[in-house]
Amino acid sequence: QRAEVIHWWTSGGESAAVAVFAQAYTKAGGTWVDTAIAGGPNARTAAINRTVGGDPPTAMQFNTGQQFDELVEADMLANVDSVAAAQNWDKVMPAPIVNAVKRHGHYYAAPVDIHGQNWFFFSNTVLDKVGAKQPSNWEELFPVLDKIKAAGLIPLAFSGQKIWERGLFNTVLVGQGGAAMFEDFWGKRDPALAKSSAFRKVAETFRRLHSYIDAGASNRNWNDATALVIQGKAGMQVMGDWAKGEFTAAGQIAGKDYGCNVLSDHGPAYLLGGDVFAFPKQKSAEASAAQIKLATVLLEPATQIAFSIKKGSILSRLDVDASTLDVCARKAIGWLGDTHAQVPANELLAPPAVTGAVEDVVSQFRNQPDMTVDAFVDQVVKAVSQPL
Amino acid sequence: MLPSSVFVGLRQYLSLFSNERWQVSVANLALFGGLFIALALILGFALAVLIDQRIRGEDLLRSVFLYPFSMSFVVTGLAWRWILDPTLGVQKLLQDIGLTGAKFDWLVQPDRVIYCLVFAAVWHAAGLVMAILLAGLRGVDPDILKAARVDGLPAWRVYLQVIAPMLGGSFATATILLATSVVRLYDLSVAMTNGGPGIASEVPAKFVMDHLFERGNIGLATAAATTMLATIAAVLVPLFLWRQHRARGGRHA
Amino acid sequence: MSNVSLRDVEIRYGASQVLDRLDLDIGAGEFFVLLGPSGCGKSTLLNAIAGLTEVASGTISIGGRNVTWEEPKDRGIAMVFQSYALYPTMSVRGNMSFGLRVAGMAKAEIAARVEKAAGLLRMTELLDRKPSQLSGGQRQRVAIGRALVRDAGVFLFDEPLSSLDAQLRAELRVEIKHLHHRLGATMIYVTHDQIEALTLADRIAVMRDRKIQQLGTPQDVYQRPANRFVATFVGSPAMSFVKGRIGEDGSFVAGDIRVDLSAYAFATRPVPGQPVELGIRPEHVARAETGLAGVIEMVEPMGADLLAWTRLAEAPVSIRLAAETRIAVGDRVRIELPGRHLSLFDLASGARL
Amino acid sequence: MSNVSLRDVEIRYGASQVLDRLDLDIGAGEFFVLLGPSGCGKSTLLNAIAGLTEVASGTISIGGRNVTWEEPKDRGIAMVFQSYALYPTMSVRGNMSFGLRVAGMAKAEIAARVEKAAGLLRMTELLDRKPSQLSGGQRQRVAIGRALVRDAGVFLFDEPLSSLDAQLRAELRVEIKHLHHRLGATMIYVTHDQIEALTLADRIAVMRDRKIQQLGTPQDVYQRPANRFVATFVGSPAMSFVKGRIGEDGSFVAGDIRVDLSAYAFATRPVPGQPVELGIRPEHVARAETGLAGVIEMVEPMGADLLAWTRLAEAPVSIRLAAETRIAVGDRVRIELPGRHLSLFDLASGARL
Amino acid sequence: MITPYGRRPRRLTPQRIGLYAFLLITAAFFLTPLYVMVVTSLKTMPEIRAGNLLGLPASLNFEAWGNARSRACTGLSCNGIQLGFWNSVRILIPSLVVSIGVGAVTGYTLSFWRPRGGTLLFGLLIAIAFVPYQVFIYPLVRIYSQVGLNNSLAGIVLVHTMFGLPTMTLLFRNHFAALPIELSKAARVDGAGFWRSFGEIMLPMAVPIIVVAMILQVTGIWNDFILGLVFAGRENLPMTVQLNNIVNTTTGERTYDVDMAATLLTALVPLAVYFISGRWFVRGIAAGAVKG
Ligand SMILES: Nc1ncnc2c1ncn2[C@@H]1O[C@H](COP(=O)(O)OP(=O)(O)OP(=O)(O)O)[C@@H](O)[C@H]1O
Ligand SMILES: Nc1ncnc2c1ncn2[C@@H]1O[C@H](COP(=O)(O)OP(=O)(O)OP(=O)(O)O)[C@@H](O)[C@H]1O
Ligand SMILES: [Mg+2]
Ligand SMILES: [Mg+2]
Repeated sequence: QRAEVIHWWTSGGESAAVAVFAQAYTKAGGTWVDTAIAGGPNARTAAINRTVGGDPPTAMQFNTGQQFDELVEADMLANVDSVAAAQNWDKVMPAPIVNAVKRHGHYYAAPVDIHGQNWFFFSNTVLDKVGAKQPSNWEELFPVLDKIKAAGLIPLAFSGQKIWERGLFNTVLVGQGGAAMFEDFWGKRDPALAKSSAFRKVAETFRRLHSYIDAGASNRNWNDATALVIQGKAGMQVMGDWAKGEFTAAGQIAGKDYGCNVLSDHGPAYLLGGDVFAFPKQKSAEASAAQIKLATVLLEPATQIAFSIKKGSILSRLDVDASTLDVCARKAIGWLGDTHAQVPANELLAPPAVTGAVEDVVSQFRNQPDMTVDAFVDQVVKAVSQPL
Repeated sequence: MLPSSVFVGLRQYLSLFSNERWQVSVANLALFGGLFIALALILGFALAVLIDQRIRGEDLLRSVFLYPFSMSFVVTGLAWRWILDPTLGVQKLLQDIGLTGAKFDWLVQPDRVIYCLVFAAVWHAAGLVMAILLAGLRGVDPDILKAARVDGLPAWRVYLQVIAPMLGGSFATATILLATSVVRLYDLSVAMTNGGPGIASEVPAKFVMDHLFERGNIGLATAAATTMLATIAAVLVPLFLWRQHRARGGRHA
Repeated sequence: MSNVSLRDVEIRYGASQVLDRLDLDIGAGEFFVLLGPSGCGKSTLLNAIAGLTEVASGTISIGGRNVTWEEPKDRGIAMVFQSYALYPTMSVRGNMSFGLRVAGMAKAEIAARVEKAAGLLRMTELLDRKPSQLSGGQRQRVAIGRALVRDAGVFLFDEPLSSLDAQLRAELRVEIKHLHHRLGATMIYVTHDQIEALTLADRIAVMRDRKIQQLGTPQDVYQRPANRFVATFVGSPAMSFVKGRIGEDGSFVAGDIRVDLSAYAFATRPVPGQPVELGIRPEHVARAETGLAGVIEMVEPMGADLLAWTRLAEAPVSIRLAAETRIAVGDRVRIELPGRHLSLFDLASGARL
Repeated sequence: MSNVSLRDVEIRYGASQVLDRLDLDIGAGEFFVLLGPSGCGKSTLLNAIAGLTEVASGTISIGGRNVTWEEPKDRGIAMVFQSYALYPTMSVRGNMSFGLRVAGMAKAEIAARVEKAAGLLRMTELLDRKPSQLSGGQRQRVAIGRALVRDAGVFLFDEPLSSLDAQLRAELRVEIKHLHHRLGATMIYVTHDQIEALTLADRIAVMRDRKIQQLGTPQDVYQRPANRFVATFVGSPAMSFVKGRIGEDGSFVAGDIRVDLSAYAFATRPVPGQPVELGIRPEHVARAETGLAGVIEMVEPMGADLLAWTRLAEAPVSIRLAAETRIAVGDRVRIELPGRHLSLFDLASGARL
Repeated sequence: MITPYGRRPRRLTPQRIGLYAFLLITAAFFLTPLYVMVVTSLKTMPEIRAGNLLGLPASLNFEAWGNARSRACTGLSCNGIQLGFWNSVRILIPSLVVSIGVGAVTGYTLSFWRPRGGTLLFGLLIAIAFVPYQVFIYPLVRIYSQVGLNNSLAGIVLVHTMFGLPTMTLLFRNHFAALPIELSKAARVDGAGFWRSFGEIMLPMAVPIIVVAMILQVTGIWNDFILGLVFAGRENLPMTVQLNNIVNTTTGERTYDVDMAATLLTALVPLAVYFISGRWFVRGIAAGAVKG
């Protein structure tokens, strides 16, 4: 059965990962037709327009979250309840991930991987040089940063693009504010919370981190930031686990050349994002069959393991022996045993409009040193309570 | 990406105008547009005139001035970013060779970054303006140039006072092309600064795109788009009436 | 007020040569007219003097200064282009005043001059029009005006009056003459209008085939054309020609007719029997009782007078008669050819004898 | 071969009115010449007939068909533009043959016609040049050629020969006349050249101030001008005028001079004492022992003859004399004004009496 | 001091030196980004990570170029950008011809035949030129799917024509408007109809502007990928889609050397056009047409 998949995994590591899926599907007797389109928006534009234009692909990639809601509402997606039932997703997957693909009690997409978004990656060479050990919570963090700064290195390698500014903010929010606060903030969007002192503390920490970022950060790509860590020019970077791809490409090994950790003051809190494949309604029954087959294959343990290794992500199902994964991945899976550690990323909690609005405010806050915390809070309130 | 049929109330406009990013975008567009169009026209005209002086290697030079136009901003924007980035580009270079005092960090200064965009945009568009004006220049009747020479004009005044007015059409074309690229300005901002630092280099088109395609905020997006179109109409309509009025005067025979 | 002289000037457009090692001296303050068939190189010559076309070889000097390599603006010239070459975007006023503004003349002075020029060109009320809103003749007048307002050392006129009506042309002819006297500037004037040439010129040069055929006063050129070409080219209605040879007694013989040449002022004595051609201007043919017999073959009324065509020795000969003369095709006439007004050319070379 | 008639045609450029309710009938196969001062609306009229300028009101019909609203190409016309309007990207040959190619004429035929036209325009060897490589006159000839090759019902010539030399002009005049006879087509011809007008025209219309001043045969227009304007405008050298009044005995009186008008053919009898103006053409002034006395004030040589200026009752009067006449400024002359060649105009209205 | 004789010698005057100086300096400024791109494409990734971006490469390695052309992975296929090259050509040629043709005709009509409501139409076109084209994609897809133009060469050509129309019209209208009106008069008298005078008289006089139009369209069409993506269909995807896949990634690791090489390679076609186009910038194309 022919299965055309539209995705935006075009970089070296990503393609390698896709290849795993392709092989698996081919092995299962299907033919994988690969349509790679770099850039989420581009890929989604193409995919959705083709669906609308009456030539839907078998599957299309989305970020875990609410990106495909409008398609669901427009009744353009086929559900994969059968697969979900067969593989018993509710049991084997973290709740946030399952909820992310569930609408009105039906499963409209297959979660193919999980990305942690609030990682700290440390350059061990730098830590050794300044004689610091890898911090595990926010109290320990700042002394380390200061040491690195004193050593004349860049304490925190950063990419000043909005999405990563938001990433950093989320990291602080979930790390210092805790899972509950994070979920309330994005999920309930209660202005009162934004006004709370706890939130202000988060804001101040975020602002404080700014002083450990170098001038070049503003227009840097995230991977250039990673490069700084790899080079030993910077001490650490806050990024999703896809950053491991850069380390790997530069021939560095997790745990040996670089360390990874999630800092939190209230027990482990792991921000779960990731990718899902949605399945637009097909004309022919045969095509629909292909979708079922595809979904099934993608989530088979073997496929998942092989994929995660290449992709640097972790499996979307936790019932598999992950000993072959790297240190960081194993850490993550370890934490996820505890459901409290499973924190849905903001894409899962809030509609893109809100995310974007908050993103703008956060970005302003970081780039305008004269912006007071109060002003920030006001703006945030406005953003979360805007009309949609 | 899918249009929703939800009624967009006036409140969308209210929240638009109170939206700081939008305000910044509009301000940027005004500043950028003014500077960019002026500079591109000036530089383009200068290049066209100089290229027209029967110089050696005209084809090569013309291509050099045009090539920026041939590449999408996705990568040339990156190149500019590197060049202008204080930690990678010119500033670093200067400091490496000992000029530790050298500072060239407009790209990361919220109140300066827009000039960097203008810079790159002019670099990108000047060649096209040159081409358009060159086509016009070459069309001018040689006898008129002779007359001007007899009237005792130095070359530069011939171009400024005799030819430039005769190129009205070409200038109009160029200006409108530039203006459209200003209003549609998107790639450059994305590629060079992605609106940053913060929202310092945001522009309306990007505002619309983001809200339309990435944030699914159709309401705000349409409100913004409508506002833009209204503004454009407000500029274009009088312009056209004027040109039509002038056209009645008849044309060069 | 400066003389113009060309030394073996040669001009070529690509392969084709337009002027061939031309030597020409035009005195300071002289009014010099260039005559010649269409395409003989008149405009080219003016352009060369103005410095608008490069000479392939030779030198051009104005006011004693060698300006061969100088820019037009450094030659102190004003020019009326055959194609007008008006500035389309400027009003008539703008066109006329432009040269002056460039020269940085005072506003008031400029205005005054433009007004004056406009006045004598009869276009005062057109000053604010664009060239595209003018008639052909009006455009040409703008072109003239643009030159008139300047005070240059040398004025170059390229058929300046060609598309104006006779009346205006006559008036402007006078104006130009006045200007010439007032400024005492050197004027080089291309025209196809015989009257213009003959009334305005101090000297006339008749050009053809990349060369100057004759250079002289209007009277010379008209009355003693240097060769057959000049004879045919100058004067309208044109001169008539009769082929024949020199008789034993030195008179002109053609068939049964014989014309006495005793009164003829020979440039070079022909040998008896030499084949020659006799040129007669219509107005010099006189009717006389005792004369050569002819039959009228055609009659052309030309307003002031009429032209009657007859034949001498197979050659058509035209006679100018008063307009009111009663004469019709078929009438027999007797005519006389006054020796001192005739022109005699060697048949082979066409050179005047 | 089709007649052209205009019924109260009015044309305006924006505010300014160029033609004012003009009525005109041009017979089929007629050779019709338009004369008039520069800017009087001749080209506009041609353009209107060609359908290139919209008429504000009135109708135009060609060959009896009302074509006021029709496209030029449906009017069966050929036109020579005053501004040539050559196709710059086409060779001379291309320019000439374009119309024929459009009409879908056979290649051979086209070639033949172009060759012929080129031949009589003396530009056979220029056929492959681009307009920009031609001299002014050569360009004009291309414009003519483009019309000559066509066989249209109506030919419109707008100053077709203005920048050609006298010789070529004379030749082409004849050629056009031949063409007219051969095709029998209607020809409407704008010119400033009196000779052209008088020799070619079946009828002449003299225009001025948006109106036609006189419409008649060349002889009429020349010898019996309808008003003072026509009198001054037609004929060069121009007519001279003497102001005066009608004496008791019906003769013309001005100061101490008196001219007998018994031989004058009056259009309308003037009343004694009526202020009038007397027009005399230079060629009609005869020298006579018994005649009005005058002193020569200026002498203009004009090739074929010379023009001497004297004064009658303060008014300058020109006399045409043979070129070889011995006469100098200051000489006293006695002249006679032959009554039947004079023109008399009412001083107020300027209308012919 | 030699006395001037004959043709003015082409010696370098101060003005001319200044002129060349200005041109060369400007050229240098224009070329800096190109320089950065080239050197980057010749460096190894570690060298690039090291961050000395303006410096010359330690050693030339053209590997990136090879990768860009035929090896770089874009999803599963690892054939570099060459993959879509012929598709791009197949899209470019017809789109170019049609869009310029249509634009020329429209411009010609607007400026010489002055149809009723012409100015309004023109104004509308210009207004549309200001709208970001992304906005039209969705409705167009809808219409296309109705008439079944989706995923066809014809479809994408039509799209490029439509999006090109405003600029093309603008170019040609303003160019034709500057030509002497007498010429169209002469053509009408010669009996030439709409097409005849367009094809044989106006178009030849539009050569320089056609070149400009080509520059605009070649660039626009060649570099477009989103339209190609949406309308051309899988089997017609232009090479820019591959290019985009190489240079554009959110969370994947980046290979700048290949990015640069790929971009430069892709730009070769437009650059070639620019270079050749020069000889059609003819001088005085309307010279000698009219007197006065
Ligand atoms: N586009 C225009 N706008 C306004 N007035 C115009 C325009 N074109 C011509 N005119 C005026 O109309 C009048 C007639 O013009 P036209 O060309 O018919 O004159 P003409 O008789 O041909 O003169 P000429 O002998 O100089 O060619 C002129 O006074 C001219 O100024
Ligand atoms: N650009 C050119 N290329 C080739 N030949 C040219 C060019 N310009 C002019 N000529 C030729 O040079 C000759 C002289 O041209 P020029 O304009 O001087 O003639 P002219 O005497 O002014 O004629 P006219 O009385 O018609 O204006 C003509 O035969 C013409 O064909
Ligand atoms: Mg000439
Ligand atoms: Mg006219």
